[in-house]
Amino acid sequence: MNSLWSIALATLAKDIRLEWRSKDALNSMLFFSLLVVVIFSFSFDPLAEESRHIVGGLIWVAFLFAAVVALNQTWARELRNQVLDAYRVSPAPANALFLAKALGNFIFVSALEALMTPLFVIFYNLRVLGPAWQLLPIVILGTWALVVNGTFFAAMSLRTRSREIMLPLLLFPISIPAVLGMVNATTSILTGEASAHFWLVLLLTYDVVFTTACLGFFGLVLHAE
Amino acid sequence: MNSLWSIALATLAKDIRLEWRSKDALNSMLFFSLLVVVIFSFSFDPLAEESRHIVGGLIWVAFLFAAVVALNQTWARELRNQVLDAYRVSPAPANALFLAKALGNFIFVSALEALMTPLFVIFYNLRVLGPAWQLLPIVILGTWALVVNGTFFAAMSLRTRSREIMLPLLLFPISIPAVLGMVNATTSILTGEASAHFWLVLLLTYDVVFTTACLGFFGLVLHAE
Amino acid sequence: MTDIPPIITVINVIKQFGRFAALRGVTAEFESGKLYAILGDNGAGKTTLLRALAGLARPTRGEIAILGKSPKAACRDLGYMAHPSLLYDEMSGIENLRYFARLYEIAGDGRSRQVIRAVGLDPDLTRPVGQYSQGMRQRMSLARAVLHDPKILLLDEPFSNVDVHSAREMVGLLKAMRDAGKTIFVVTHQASLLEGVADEFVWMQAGQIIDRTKGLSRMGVQ
Amino acid sequence: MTDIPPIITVINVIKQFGRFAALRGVTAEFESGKLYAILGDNGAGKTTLLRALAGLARPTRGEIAILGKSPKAACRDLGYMAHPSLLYDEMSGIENLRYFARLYEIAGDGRSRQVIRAVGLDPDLTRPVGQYSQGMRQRMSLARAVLHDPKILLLDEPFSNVDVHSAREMVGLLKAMRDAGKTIFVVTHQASLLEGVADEFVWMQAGQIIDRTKGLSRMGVQ
Amino acid sequence: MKRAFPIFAVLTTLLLVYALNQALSIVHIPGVAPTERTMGDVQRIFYYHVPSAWTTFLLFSVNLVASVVYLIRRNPVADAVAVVTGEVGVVFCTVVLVTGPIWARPVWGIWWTWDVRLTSTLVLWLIYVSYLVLRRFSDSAQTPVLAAALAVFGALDVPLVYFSIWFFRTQHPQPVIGGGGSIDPRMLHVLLINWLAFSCFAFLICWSRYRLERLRREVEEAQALESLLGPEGVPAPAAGSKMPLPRGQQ
Ligand code: HEM
Ligand SMILES: Nc1ncnc2c1ncn2[C@@H]1O[C@H](COP(=O)(O)OP(=O)(O)OP(=O)(O)O)[C@@H](O)[C@H]1O
Ligand SMILES: Nc1ncnc2c1ncn2[C@@H]1O[C@H](COP(=O)(O)OP(=O)(O)OP(=O)(O)O)[C@@H](O)[C@H]1O
Ligand SMILES: [Mg+2]
Ligand SMILES: [Mg+2]
Repeated sequence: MNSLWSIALATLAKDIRLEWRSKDALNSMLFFSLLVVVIFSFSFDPLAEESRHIVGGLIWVAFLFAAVVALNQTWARELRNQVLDAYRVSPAPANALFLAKALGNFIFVSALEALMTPLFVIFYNLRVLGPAWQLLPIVILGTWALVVNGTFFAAMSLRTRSREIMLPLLLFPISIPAVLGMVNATTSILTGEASAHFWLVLLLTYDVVFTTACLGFFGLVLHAE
Repeated sequence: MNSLWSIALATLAKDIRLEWRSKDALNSMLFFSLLVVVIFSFSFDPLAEESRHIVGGLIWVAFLFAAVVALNQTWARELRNQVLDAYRVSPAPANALFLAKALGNFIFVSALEALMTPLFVIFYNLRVLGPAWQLLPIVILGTWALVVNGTFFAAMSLRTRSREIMLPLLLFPISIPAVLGMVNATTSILTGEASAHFWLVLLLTYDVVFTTACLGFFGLVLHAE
Repeated sequence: MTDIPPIITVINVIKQFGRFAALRGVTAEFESGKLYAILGDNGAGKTTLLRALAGLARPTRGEIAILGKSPKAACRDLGYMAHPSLLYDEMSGIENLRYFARLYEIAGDGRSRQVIRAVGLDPDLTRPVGQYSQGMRQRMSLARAVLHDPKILLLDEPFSNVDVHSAREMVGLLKAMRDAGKTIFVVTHQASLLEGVADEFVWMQAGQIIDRTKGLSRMGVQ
Repeated sequence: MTDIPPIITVINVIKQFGRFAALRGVTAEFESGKLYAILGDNGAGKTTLLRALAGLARPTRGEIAILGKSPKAACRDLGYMAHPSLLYDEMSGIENLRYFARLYEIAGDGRSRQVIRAVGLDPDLTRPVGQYSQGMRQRMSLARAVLHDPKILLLDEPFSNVDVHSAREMVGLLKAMRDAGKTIFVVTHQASLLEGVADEFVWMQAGQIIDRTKGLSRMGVQ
Repeated sequence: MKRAFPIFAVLTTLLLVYALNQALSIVHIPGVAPTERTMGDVQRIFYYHVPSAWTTFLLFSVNLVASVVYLIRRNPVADAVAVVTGEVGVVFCTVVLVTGPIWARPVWGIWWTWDVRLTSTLVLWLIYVSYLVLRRFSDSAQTPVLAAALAVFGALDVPLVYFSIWFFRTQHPQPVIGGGGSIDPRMLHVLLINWLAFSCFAFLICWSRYRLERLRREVEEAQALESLLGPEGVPAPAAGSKMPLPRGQQ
């Protein structure tokens, strides 16, 4: 257990160091999030009154997109020169790798979210009508939900053999509750029209269930040929 | 000229065959675009009358993001084993490769659009109030606008560090007029409130200008080290 | 570590890729403290055998026992060097090893610097591995394989793309390691480099071990 | 094709990667119809020189003339085999060559099948190249390089990972091609394979050509 | 000739100080700008906002010309000019984008609106930031070519942007010169002085940045030469001092 975390942290630290080394990563992320928000503003008139109702969805789509860009890169580094094989022959537990990658993606996506949110607030002239502090757990739980399954899915698609299992399409219906939870919770709070409590519980349950499932099955995925 | 097209078609045929053989890009794209549609439809009441005003934006944002994910993979296959070098040492014209990739992406993104559009229609209970047939040229011109520059900038971002994030950074600012054109043209036709004529001309101009520019500059980009 | 029983036992291992069998019933025993050179034509199944020993490929049928355990369980005793470098191109040599040391729970930099020096590189080289020349990368890859001081080394073509000079040096290194009690498997096409060094030459053909000889001369095959 | 003037002229070529110069003023002339072996330590700049000749790397300074033209203009006369395979892993050998034949506007399968057979593979192999063994891939890569029957062949380590058997066969093939009037450059670390075959050995060190000898024996370098 | 830069720098500083005074009316000397009737002193931001915008346009035009020249001639000087004008142009464009909203807030009551002028300025800024990002992220020898191509793409895009947001509702004032708007001649006078000062200032920055760029290139060249030749003109070992080779090869 101890070694699990120590190895996960070492892997995470390595990833962050490499990410950081291409120094401009942060700048480009900032610019990227600005662009996403600008494109959204061109597509949806931010001044319309109804935008308050859709902005919950808009924000999550923007986040999802950022997440996809991040997730696509997750395993690229491990595939080059087949470094993954070096991990596989080592005694390090498979789940340490999974945790490191999921946490890395979580940090990356969260950073993007932290950059985008103020921009949304400015461009869409948002004022939160419900209890604003609840947005924080929603964002955290929602991001984790995106990232944990996304990381697993990305690993799945590494393995030529298991690609045929069509897991992506199985995973899709599985993600729907999380999406519902994020969007409805956010909208409830922005509009102040309903309580987000139910959706928060849903998200929490979802996260717990799928984190467990991913940790349970990642070893299989990693050691598949 | 003749060899240009014959080589472009050979390359396109090869790409389609390989894509078909693996189908993994298609699967993952399907997954994420479905997710986008679902998030949107959960995020705001599809039955509201004002939905008609927003759905043009929704559709195009979904297409744009799907396209970026697809475009990022455009050159991946040519980079593995450095096959691109084999192309570069051959007498085949650079533009043939560009045309093949752009057409391939066009087909790919169009296929995604063909899958997503019915979903939008169903979820949003769309009835087109304007001249519906005009939607076809809009979609074709709009998709080509996304794809032609996207292919070009994807090639450009090959020559850079952190490739995946570079594509949207280069593509989005240049695409803004096209995005405006697509969204506004679509909205005009869906609501029937205005003529889409101006926007169609804009899109057409955009396509002509940038197709020419891309063909003019692709050689430079391909042979950059 | 003075096992008299074989350190590795391979019993009737078959490895199929779809309809094609890369290993067709390999049975063999290998003793501790020897240097085995595995030779054979392209496609003979050498890489596949090595990957099976390393626990990276699960045999379709058959058994592999390493120190009496499964390859996966014996991973601390195995060092594997593949044809690709298994290194991060963007990090320097020492940074790479520092990370892999963590995976094996080796504390401190000392060991990493030591193995880098042992393969004839400079641990203070700050250039990323991606900018090394082929030969330097190969050495660094060897350094990674021996990092955790494994009892058994599985090396897939360690001398390919290495200049003659360096290849001789690497052979010297392997010899020293063998003399220090390690069991070493070397897949190579440059068998002459190992002449007089390898304890046994294992000849593979079409997914089987067809011969094992003490010397390199083996009429009728090559 | 009986050029008496040099077929390739390299004048003071410098290739910089950022602040590091991989080629430091290479000047040489090469004659038509000869087989040149390019030797040198790891990092000597052999690959970089070959890429410059192939037109894949633009020299920072200096001139390269191939048949009096720039490398790019002479591309129909150049066949390039790199260290990576330059093949699509997901297609079979014949499918790969069929595609590359289109790039060179060669009609029909005939030529593709012929070169695959010439390198000792079976044109009807349906397995994708990604599943070939290293050596098979290397041969297929050679097949791709000679597909359009170029006058000049640039081969980067064609024998690495190829079994002795096949390497000898490949050398025979190269010899036959040289005798048929082709000019061939072979970068290799297994110089002995080319002893008696190569017309000239070109020795590189630290980004320069330091010597050109008729025979392999060259005191003081190796 | 060597003195040209410091002399120009001093003159520009003096001009900037004078223009500042004229705009903000700190010391009352003849020709200072009068206070605007409805907007009051906030309007004085005008003297920074507009000259910055004009300077931005000027710099980006030079960038385009330099990029085209580079594509045709492959002249490193043109590339250096393009880098410099791109960077300084983005700075001035940022000034426009910052002063605009500062002005808009008290006058229009909002920070931002999607109007032609504002939007096109934003898009221009985005395009040139992506230009700088490309330059930063690409480390191949061909970066100048890629960047120049992007500059041309950007230039092709700008008219289309303008065209596409052409009939957005507009809130922004019409052009002062040639746009039919009327302006107090004293204000115009101060505006033009400020524009001159800003142009000189921009030129000054570009000049020093250009010298830096030249220096950087020279250093790189020198280092390459150093890596080429050892102490007495003999070839250095492959590794040089920075990159030791494996021991066996030394
Ligand atoms: C909010 C962001 C703003 C941006 C991005 C912006 C941008 C620009 C640009 C690019 C120009 C030069 C255009 C040209 O010469 O054709 C300009 C000029 C000008 N701006 Fe703004 N502006 C902003 C806000 C404002 C506000 C709030 C006011 C005052 C109410 C204002 C007043 C002017 C005036 C009077 C000119 C000179 C017109 C001319 O001669 O062209 N601007 N602005
Ligand atoms: N993943 C795979 N899928 C299908 N076939 C494979 C796969 N890996 C290897 N093979 C096939 O198995 C056979 C043995 O391959 P292997 O790589 O073990 O050969 P090898 O002895 O290492 O050859 P070389 O000397 O060329 O490296 C080859 O015919 C190869 O095509
Ligand atoms: N893209 C690059 N960026 C930086 N340095 C490079 C690059 N490519 C090569 N080098 C450096 O240039 C030098 C020469 O490399 P090159 O690959 O030509 O050597 P080589 O003679 O082919 O060596 P080997 O026998 O190991 O293949 C090496 O020191 C290498 O590190
Ligand atoms: Mg092998
Ligand atoms: Mg090389």
